[in-house]
Amino acid sequence: MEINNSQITVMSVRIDNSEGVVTAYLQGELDHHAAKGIREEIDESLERLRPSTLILDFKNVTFMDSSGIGLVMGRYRTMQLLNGKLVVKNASLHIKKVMRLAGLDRLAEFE
Amino acid sequence: MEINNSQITVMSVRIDNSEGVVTAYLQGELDHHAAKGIREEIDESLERLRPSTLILDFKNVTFMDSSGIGLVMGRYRTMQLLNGKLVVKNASLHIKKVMRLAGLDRLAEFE
Amino acid sequence: MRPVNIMKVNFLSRSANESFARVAVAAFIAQLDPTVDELADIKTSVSEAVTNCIVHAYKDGIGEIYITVKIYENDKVSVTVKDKGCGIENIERAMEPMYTSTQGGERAGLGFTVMQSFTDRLRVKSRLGFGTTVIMDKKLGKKSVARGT
Amino acid sequence: MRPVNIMKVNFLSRSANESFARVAVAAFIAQLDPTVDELADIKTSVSEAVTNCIVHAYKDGIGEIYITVKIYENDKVSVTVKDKGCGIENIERAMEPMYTSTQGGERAGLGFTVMQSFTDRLRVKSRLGFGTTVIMDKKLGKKSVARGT
Ligand SMILES: Nc1ncnc2c1ncn2[C@@H]1O[C@H](COP(=O)(O)OP(=O)(O)O)[C@@H](O)[C@H]1O
Ligand SMILES: Nc1ncnc2c1ncn2[C@@H]1O[C@H](COP(=O)(O)OP(=O)(O)O)[C@@H](O)[C@H]1O
Repeated sequence: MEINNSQITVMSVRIDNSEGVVTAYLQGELDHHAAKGIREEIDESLERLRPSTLILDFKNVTFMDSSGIGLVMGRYRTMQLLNGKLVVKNASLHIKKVMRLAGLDRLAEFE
Repeated sequence: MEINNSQITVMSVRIDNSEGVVTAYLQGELDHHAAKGIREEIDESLERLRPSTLILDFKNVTFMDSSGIGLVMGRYRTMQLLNGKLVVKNASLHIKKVMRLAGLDRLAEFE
Repeated sequence: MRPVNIMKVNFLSRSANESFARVAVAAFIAQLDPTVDELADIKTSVSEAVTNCIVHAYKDGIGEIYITVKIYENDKVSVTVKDKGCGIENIERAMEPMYTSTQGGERAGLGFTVMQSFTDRLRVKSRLGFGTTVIMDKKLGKKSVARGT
Repeated sequence: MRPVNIMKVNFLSRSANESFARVAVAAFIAQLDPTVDELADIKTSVSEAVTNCIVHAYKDGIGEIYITVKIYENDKVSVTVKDKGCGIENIERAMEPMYTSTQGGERAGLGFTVMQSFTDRLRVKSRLGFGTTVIMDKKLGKKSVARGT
């Protein structure tokens, strides 16, 4: 294994909105510490924009534990209330493995 | 600061020889643990090839403490015995800072 | 069997320390040259156990979390995560997938499920009012030995 | 002043643990958002202190090394590296630049010089036959607070 240096990445999210589709680009390590802030940012957008689709883009998520499952599940429920759908995009193999434990692959669309 | 993941890089050295010039391309984190193996590999080449110039290339050295000073000093002495010279190449600012503490900037040529 | 290398770390139950805990354990077992997958499995399991100490064991305050990592000759790693928090009343129920004692729906109740799936063996000991100890064992696949002095 | 966050780690004096020690300390202070330079200074100083425990304090065997990292409100970091090894007879002489008790010329005698140059304050306590404690303080320049629960 090739590894280099000491590290913590601060989690962040960038939110994009176009024609009823909200995309949340997540970045960093998604754990319990990080989840709260991310959740609040996403929920604030969902309330304001009431999109028909929420895309959670995991491309730049380098770590996720079951706190991330809570995040996805909660957003799935909100999207159901809005009669919309949830799409999970660009999840790494490791993150898919965690999501599969929760059966998230049966709830959200994966891209 | 932007940092990502947990890590240790195993130190390694690749040795190149052409027309009396031996170049040792160091890679990884140069501490006491790593220095011994690296030292032995370089010394074996110096004994065999008796070059007029030894170039220590630090381009891929991501960390160095005073064990690295010992390494450079020792090789400087060997090259003096061989009536040759020592060149230190591509040292990062941090590594130069460590070397300067030992006055290595007055012994070796820096490139 | 005696471990060939041991590391113990303890720190306060602040959520900012979750990532520290993962990195510390990963950096210690890096000497076994684990695969990226093995490292991710262990980091995730450690993250679950440590988060449980913060969210459940010490839910009403700040306490200490104790981690011990042991490396054995045959590339077996054992990680113990201990707290002196509230303890678990019913361990069996706590370990059921999707069970969580937390309100509000943001905990998935899958911490123990992750630990169980991503390691070879999970043991949980707890005493109400005294704390909880979680022991996770995992054998790494690749051959290598802890080197050094 | 009370620290806002504390981490303690101990491990065996095997040279394979040198890099682990650096990474663990760096990962813990990462919550202060240090600059790359500050992180390099601290990692180098920790590496010197830990190497001294391995090379000098426990030169004839394997012992335990204890590190404590404290983070204070004003972004001050204090790192203590302790061993129960042979101790230092003459601390003043030991701290002189280029002084080393090791034969063979592969130790530069600059460990303490590095610690002194790369931190704001260095204190060394030692008792012959009982061990040595090195305390290094460094104030990080950028404003930030340890966040979290
Ligand atoms: N260290 C602990 N101290 C006290 N209770 C715990 C601890 N770890 C787990 N528990 C209990 O077990 C339950 C299940 O834990 P877990 O599977 O990790 O799910 P979650 O953390 O999402 O609730 C928790 O909701 C909590 O009631
Ligand atoms: N933890 C320790 N235990 C015992 N002796 C020590 C310890 N740290 C340093 N020393 C003594 O102080 C001397 C100088 O240390 P240092 O400046 O780090 O240089 P070096 O490690 O290159 O010898 C060492 O050679 C050793 O005799």
